[in-house]
Amino acid sequence: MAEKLLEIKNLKQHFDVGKGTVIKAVDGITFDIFKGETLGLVGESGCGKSTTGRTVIGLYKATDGEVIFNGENVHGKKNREQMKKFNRKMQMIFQDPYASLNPRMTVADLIAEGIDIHGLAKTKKDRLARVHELLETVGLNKEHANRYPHEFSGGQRQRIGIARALAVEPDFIIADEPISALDVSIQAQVVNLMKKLQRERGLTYLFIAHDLSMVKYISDRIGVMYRGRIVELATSDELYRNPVHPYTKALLSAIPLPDPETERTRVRKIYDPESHQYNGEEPELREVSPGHFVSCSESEFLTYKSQVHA
Amino acid sequence: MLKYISKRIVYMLLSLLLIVTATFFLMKSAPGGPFTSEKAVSPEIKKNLEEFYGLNQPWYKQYTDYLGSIAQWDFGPSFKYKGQTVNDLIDQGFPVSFMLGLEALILAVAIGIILGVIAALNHNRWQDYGAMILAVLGISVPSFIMAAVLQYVLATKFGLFPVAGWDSWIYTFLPALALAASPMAFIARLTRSSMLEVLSNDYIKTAKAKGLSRSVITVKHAIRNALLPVVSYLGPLAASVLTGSFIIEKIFGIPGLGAHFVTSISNRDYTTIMGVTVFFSIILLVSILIVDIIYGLIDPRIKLSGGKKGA
Amino acid sequence: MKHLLEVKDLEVSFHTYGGEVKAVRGVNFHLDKGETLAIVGESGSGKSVTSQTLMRLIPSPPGVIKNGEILFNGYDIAKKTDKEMEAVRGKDIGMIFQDPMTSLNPTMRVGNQITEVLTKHQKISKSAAKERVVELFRLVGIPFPEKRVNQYPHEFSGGMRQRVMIAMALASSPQLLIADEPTTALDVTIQAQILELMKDLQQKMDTAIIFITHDLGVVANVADRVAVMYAGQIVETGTVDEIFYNPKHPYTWGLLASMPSLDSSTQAELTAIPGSPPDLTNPPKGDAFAPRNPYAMKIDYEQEPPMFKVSDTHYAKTWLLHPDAPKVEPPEAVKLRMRQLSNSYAKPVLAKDGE
Amino acid sequence: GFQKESGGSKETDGDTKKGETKLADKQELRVNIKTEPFSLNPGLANDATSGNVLRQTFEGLTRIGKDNKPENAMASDVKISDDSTVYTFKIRDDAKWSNGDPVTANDFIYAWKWALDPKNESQYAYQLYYVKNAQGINEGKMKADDLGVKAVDDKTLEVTLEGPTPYFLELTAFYTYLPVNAKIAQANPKWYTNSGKDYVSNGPFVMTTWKHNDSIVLEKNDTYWDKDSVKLNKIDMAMINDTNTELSMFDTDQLDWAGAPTGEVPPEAIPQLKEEKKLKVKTIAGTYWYKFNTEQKPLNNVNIRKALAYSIDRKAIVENITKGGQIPAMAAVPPSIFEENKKGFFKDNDVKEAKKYLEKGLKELGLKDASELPPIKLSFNTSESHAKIAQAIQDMWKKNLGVDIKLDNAEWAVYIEKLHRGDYQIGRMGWLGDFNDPINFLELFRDKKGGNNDTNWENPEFKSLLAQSQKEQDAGKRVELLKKAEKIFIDEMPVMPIYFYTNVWVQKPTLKGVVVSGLGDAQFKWAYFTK
Amino acid sequence: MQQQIPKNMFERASVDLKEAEKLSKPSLSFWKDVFVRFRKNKLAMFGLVLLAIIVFMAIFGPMMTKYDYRTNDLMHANLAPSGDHWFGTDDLGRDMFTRTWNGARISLFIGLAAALIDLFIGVIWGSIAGYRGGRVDEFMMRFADILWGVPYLLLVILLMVVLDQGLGTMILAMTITGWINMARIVRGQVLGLKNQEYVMASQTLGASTSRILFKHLIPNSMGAILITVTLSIPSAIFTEAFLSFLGLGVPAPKASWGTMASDGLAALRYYPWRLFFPATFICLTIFAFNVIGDGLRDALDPRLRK
Ligand SMILES: Nc1ncnc2c1ncn2[C@@H]1O[C@H](COP(=O)(O)OP(=O)(O)OP(=O)(O)O)[C@@H](O)[C@H]1O
Ligand SMILES: Nc1ncnc2c1ncn2[C@@H]1O[C@H](COP(=O)(O)OP(=O)(O)OP(=O)(O)O)[C@@H](O)[C@H]1O
Ligand SMILES: [Mg+2]
Ligand SMILES: [Mg+2]
Repeated sequence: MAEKLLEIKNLKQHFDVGKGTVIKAVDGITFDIFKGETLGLVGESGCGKSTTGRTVIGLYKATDGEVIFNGENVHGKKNREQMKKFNRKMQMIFQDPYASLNPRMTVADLIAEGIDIHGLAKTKKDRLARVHELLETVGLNKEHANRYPHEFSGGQRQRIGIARALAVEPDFIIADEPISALDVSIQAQVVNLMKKLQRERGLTYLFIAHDLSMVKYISDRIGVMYRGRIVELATSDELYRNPVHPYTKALLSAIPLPDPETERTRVRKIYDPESHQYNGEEPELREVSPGHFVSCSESEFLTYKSQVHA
Repeated sequence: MLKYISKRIVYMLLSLLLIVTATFFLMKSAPGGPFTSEKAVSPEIKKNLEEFYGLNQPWYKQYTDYLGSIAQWDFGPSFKYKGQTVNDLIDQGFPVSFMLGLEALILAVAIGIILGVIAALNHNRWQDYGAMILAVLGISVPSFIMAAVLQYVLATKFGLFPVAGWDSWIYTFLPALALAASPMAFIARLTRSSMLEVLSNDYIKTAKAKGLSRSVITVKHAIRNALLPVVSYLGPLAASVLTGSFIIEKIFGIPGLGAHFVTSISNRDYTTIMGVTVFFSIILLVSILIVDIIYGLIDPRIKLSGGKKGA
Repeated sequence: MKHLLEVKDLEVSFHTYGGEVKAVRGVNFHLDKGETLAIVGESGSGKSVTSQTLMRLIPSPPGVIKNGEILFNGYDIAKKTDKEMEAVRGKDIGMIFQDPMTSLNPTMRVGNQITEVLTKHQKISKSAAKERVVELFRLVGIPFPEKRVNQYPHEFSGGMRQRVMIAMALASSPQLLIADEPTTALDVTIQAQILELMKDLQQKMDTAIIFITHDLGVVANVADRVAVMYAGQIVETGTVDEIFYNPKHPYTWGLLASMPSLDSSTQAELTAIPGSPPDLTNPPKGDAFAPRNPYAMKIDYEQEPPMFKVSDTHYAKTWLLHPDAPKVEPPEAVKLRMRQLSNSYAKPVLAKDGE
Repeated sequence: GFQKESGGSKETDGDTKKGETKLADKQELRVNIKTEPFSLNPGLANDATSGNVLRQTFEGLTRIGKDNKPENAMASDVKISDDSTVYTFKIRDDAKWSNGDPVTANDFIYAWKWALDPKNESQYAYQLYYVKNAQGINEGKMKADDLGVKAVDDKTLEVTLEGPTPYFLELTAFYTYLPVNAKIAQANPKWYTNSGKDYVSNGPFVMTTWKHNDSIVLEKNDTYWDKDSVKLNKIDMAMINDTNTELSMFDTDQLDWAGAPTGEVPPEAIPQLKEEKKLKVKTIAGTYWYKFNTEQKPLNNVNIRKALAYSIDRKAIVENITKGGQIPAMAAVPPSIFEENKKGFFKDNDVKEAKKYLEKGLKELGLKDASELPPIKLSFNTSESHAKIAQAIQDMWKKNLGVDIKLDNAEWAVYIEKLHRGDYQIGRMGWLGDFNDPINFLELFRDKKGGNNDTNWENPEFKSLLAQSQKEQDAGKRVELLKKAEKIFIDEMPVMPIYFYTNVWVQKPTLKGVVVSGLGDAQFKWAYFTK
Repeated sequence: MQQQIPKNMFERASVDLKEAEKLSKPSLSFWKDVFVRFRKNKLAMFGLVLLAIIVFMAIFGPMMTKYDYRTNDLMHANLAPSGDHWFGTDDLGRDMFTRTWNGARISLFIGLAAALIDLFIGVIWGSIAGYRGGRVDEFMMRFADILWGVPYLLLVILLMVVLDQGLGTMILAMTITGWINMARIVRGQVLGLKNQEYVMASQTLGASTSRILFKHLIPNSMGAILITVTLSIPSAIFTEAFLSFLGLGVPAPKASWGTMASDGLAALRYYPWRLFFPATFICLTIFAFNVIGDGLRDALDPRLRK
């Protein structure tokens, strides 16, 4: 495989919500992302997908663990300059295209925000030219530059969000459910664009979503999260063909397909977290087959292994 | 919660110390002193007086002495009223101001909220404009004009209320109204705008979808949420209203605490200045704390754990 | 047999600073007891407005029902006063809103938010209502219901909030349940649970359901019939099989084509529908979909297409069904699905008014 | 139960004729005293409000009578030594405290020594400095026993003065000279802080209720020697510190008296009250004036000062601004002391003369035109009427002399401090007589650095005239000396008089017999209500 | 019944996909959009016209009479409004019309200046406190409490002693505590806004705090800010009158609405017009500001735009 762009080691993010309650939103996850790939992240709502993304990009201070990007620790002490450099390399696309664009800024200003912050344009003309170029890249046109977010449809807004992220020429983009709020036809627009950009610029994505068919479509590898942990990680084809972890199986069995006949006959598998026999053993991510990791105990590991090879 | 409150109390004491310190030095550096008078007293007498009140001591001694006695809730003798201590003044004045202030506060909050709610429910209709005009009047007519006009029209002209004095309930009405007018107007404006915001929220639609009547929705769902900004304004407001207003007490001849805030300063009545400032500050800080706690009660999303969230 | 719900020629507009937004422009459909109608369509095509109009929940001002009837059990809801509606809402018609994050009152315990419906519409005591809420919570699969009823919405995850909304809508066993994208924010396992729950309840109580969603998989799962909306109009309607296996409208084609399938190759581009929906303040002349329609004909820019009847239950509003129209091939992805359905007419016929 | 015929009452009230007097059933007076009194201990009181209460509840050796002259009160007889320095007072036998104790010479001695004791920080102790060694004691340089007072016996008090003091009997009516019940005061040093059984007094009334900052109630004192003259049963004293409220309360029958000396009438109300013929006016011993800082340019020039003083229209000011019947002042000593000062030393609004002085002054300063004068600032403490007068005078100077000045107001304590420091050019001030004698007005300006001078003006001749007057035994000659001094004062014009104060008030038509003295003090001893 | 449609109508029409991305609405810049919306708000426009009239009168009103604001005419004091003196005269016989409009200059200036400064300090203070949160917030808000606790009168007296009388001192005295209200309100707003996704987006781009405050948080708190500003104007107008009492306001004989109203108050029973005119114009001005503020808020509210 290619070189590692991002290494996440035992990352934890706990929220103290008062009254002594601590929410362990992310509870010790470890995975790598390679240059130029797309890693999909799926899982139950509230299992900590967004939190993972936000912690990786440094919006939250990690409770524990390391995020190493291009060989540098993201959460290590950094001055403003280093921070800015980092910010140029890693970007994020947000879930809600309505909430993630400031309603009082023009599209040009929104897109140029990164350019302004990092001083990427020398002159006003240069700045505008870059904005136009970015608009074109995401399939919008020049006339859109002077408009306001509310004048756009959801798909167009999400494309503006992508253009904003692209403005600083990042290597790595975290896309936190970039298409959940969009309708199907527009989802396709956005996903096509993301794939195109990846092809052209060699971008690396962490793609968070609910829609498993979309995730499968876009991702090279997929991680399945459950209650703050990664329970299974494999290439997308492998995961769909040979799901090992019972939660993954449950998840896959629940994907509704746009075909009334199969839907009528669907049998859903139900995941019961109590079904594991850990016997007090902390489950670990183990490689059941090359590149296919599953969180399990020693004993489960053996069973899973045999399943895969069967 | 307990941890939060104890933390806030530490901050309060710190704030109080700073207020006392600032006031002490401001007071000391203001021209004139408690014995300044058009009929100047001879230097010897002045010296005697200053000695008696400890004003001849170096400032740091005076300062620490003040702190010491404040810590024991002893504000010392008043310079202005011989034979009375500042504690006496507060003990006599505060209950009166508090009663009046409470009445005004209730009036302001109740009517202000009602006006604001009516205006918001009838957005851009005559009720809205009517409430707006009332509010503008309340905001742009300060309490001293309001008090004088109310007194002249309702008491002197029509004799509906006593002109001044502090006796039975009927004596409290006009001053409470005058005191309440401005906060009432502000609360009405605030309530209106936050009501409008709340009414556009989805959960109001949910409530409607449940078949709840308009009044139930307004009372149970809208007002409570619309009150949040009002509540945060209430802290400082309550502190100043409950400790009395100089001008209202003067106009209506009310033996409250408010007068001392102003007269003590014009008289350079050092002990009284310090005493009422400390007293006011405690009420201020406590009511800000109470408001923060109430805020948390109204809005369960607000956590009182000290607000250190990841930023 | 009389339909439970019959919507005729519904037109809804919003008067805004920018002019009149014609959000719903002549919608006709009906619904029977125990039936599920799925409404799909682009964002802003008027799905939510249509459904909220059924409950008379569109904010007014600026919203107005300009035309049309909403016959529910024979009564015209469009003519009821607000006061009269209070008895219908929550009791005869229940509603689940699009956004579970904002649709619950953040400062009120969730239990109380449901008890409200019960005490309003059913003469039961407070404690009986409480018990019923616990039962409902159990029904929608919320663990530890006794404890959960006393919590606030922010203490619930999105999925759980959505389930609370469902419990609320079901509380007084409505005859009609309107679910506006109830599962959009949820992962597939919870989505599946909720869909099963709704179907289950439907069977028990014979509830009719209007289900609004973007997710065609979900549509395939729950719907008996499907209505496809575009720019404030229903452009195609039919049984779920008819829509999935024999779609006629190019917009429906576009929708079906833009879905990746689990076994499609990751190399192929998805076929997106280009462009954005029309501005409803100024709906274009002719077919509103024309500018985005690769099969558009000249007439599409001139004249609004009429409704064509493809079978007893299948209608589509496109000039492509006109006898004079050239024969076109649907996109590859759609062609794969196409099959001959037995009830289809030999040739589409023009639908009569009001159907 | 008030008896209609009372032997003690010497009815001289101008507006009631004998025989017509039918007393009302209710003899309760309601007045306003504006604020909480500083202290109701005679030795500590230093303000008009306290004085207004004490004057009703206590009685000194003398009392200012209805004719504005001191008359015997606690003293039944006074003997004055030939050199006028020793006064022997015989205290009347029926003089009693309200608790029944007899009033003795010792009560006076105790009270005076107490006030002079520096420990008791009395701010008005200097009022007693006329008594031998008082100042020394008060300044802590002498022992209390050195005070020139002696109880010859229980009822005989011998007072030795520092020097002849022609107005000493006026002073003994003043509140600092009032007696205190020594027995009680020694037993309870805080006897004066509240009403109650320890608050005993010897005057026509006793204080029965004292709600601090709210009200005081006085009731008739049955042990008072002259109780037959007292017809009021009760006096309610409200503390309302707002002039409009006070008048409104009068209008709505919550007060029987509004305005001076206990309260105040709002100046805006005066024209109407005058028109309704309700307003009572009485001139009192007080002068409203502007002090010049004679060391500040250009006011160090006497001609400029005179030009300024001559060019203002005092009549217009008193008629249109103050409106309370004040008398234009072209002299320093009020006409209630020097009758002829009604006319004054120069002409009011004498613009022609003023211009001459201005020219002369400008020439002396080497200036061509009034506009070249250094900037002049007129300071006053914040008050609406001070502001109005200042603005009127500013306008007059501009119109009449072309002198443009700036106005500057300040908060009271700040202002006083500025004045005492000499950090001003022209400053407003007023002086209300402590006792009815010209010396009280003139001696203010005896010493350049005297506490109340502020003008930095000093004149040796003026000084010596004052000194001579103090020694002069002959009343007529003494007046001559003082008049001469006043002439010098006005010639030099360190102070520009504006008007002589008056007291204005309204009272219930049925209220009679209230005596307002020349100093502007009220006495309710003789007051009563007719039917 | 079916009308015949010409065959050529069924020819394929070429679709320009680029065309499809076009927005059908004309492009309006933010402020233009705001302006258009504002102009449609009748009440707000009325407020604007009212304010314009008041400003016009403040500039030209004093020139419309033969009187000036300071010359006394003691013989004609306290005249009721008449053809000669449209608003009557005051107790020194000065023309109230001239003084009212002269006062308007000062009061409008002071009201606006103080409001703007309050706005400036309060908004920055409150938004930093709210955005930074935690200890910074605690510190900044406690500082505001402390300033609120120290007697204002003392502060002002000291200011007066330390600084010379003048416009600057006066405005300083007015704003020394005036901003606190604004700060509290802005802080509350920012607390609610700072977790919005667009703020996070800006953070991930590496935006500095000031950029986030000025580009994102403050513009989106405009509604509450506007309400508070319109409230701080009357309070500034009357604080000036209060400061005049202490010798810090505009020096006599210059007039301001605040001082005229408090002077007129004493004469309420006898010469009511002396209170009526300044008070009425204060009310009208505040009314104008309020409806303009409301209109602006509505015009700026993104939820009202479609
Ligand atoms: N700022 C926060 N403070 C406290 N708890 C939080 C915070 N952010 C997230 N959480 C909690 O952490 C958990 C994980 O949340 P997260 O948003 O990462 O889930 P998710 O996997 O993205 O879910 P979804 O699919 O619904 O977006 C949730 O239980 C959530 O309530
Ligand atoms: N209150 C309103 N004021 C003005 N226009 C409105 C209002 N509510 C809805 N609209 C308009 O009505 C049209 C239909 O909106 P609707 O919410 O029904 O879309 P939808 O099909 O539910 O979309 P989505 O899938 O995004 O929920 C939209 O163009 C919208 O702009
Ligand atoms: Mg998420
Ligand atoms: Mg919708």
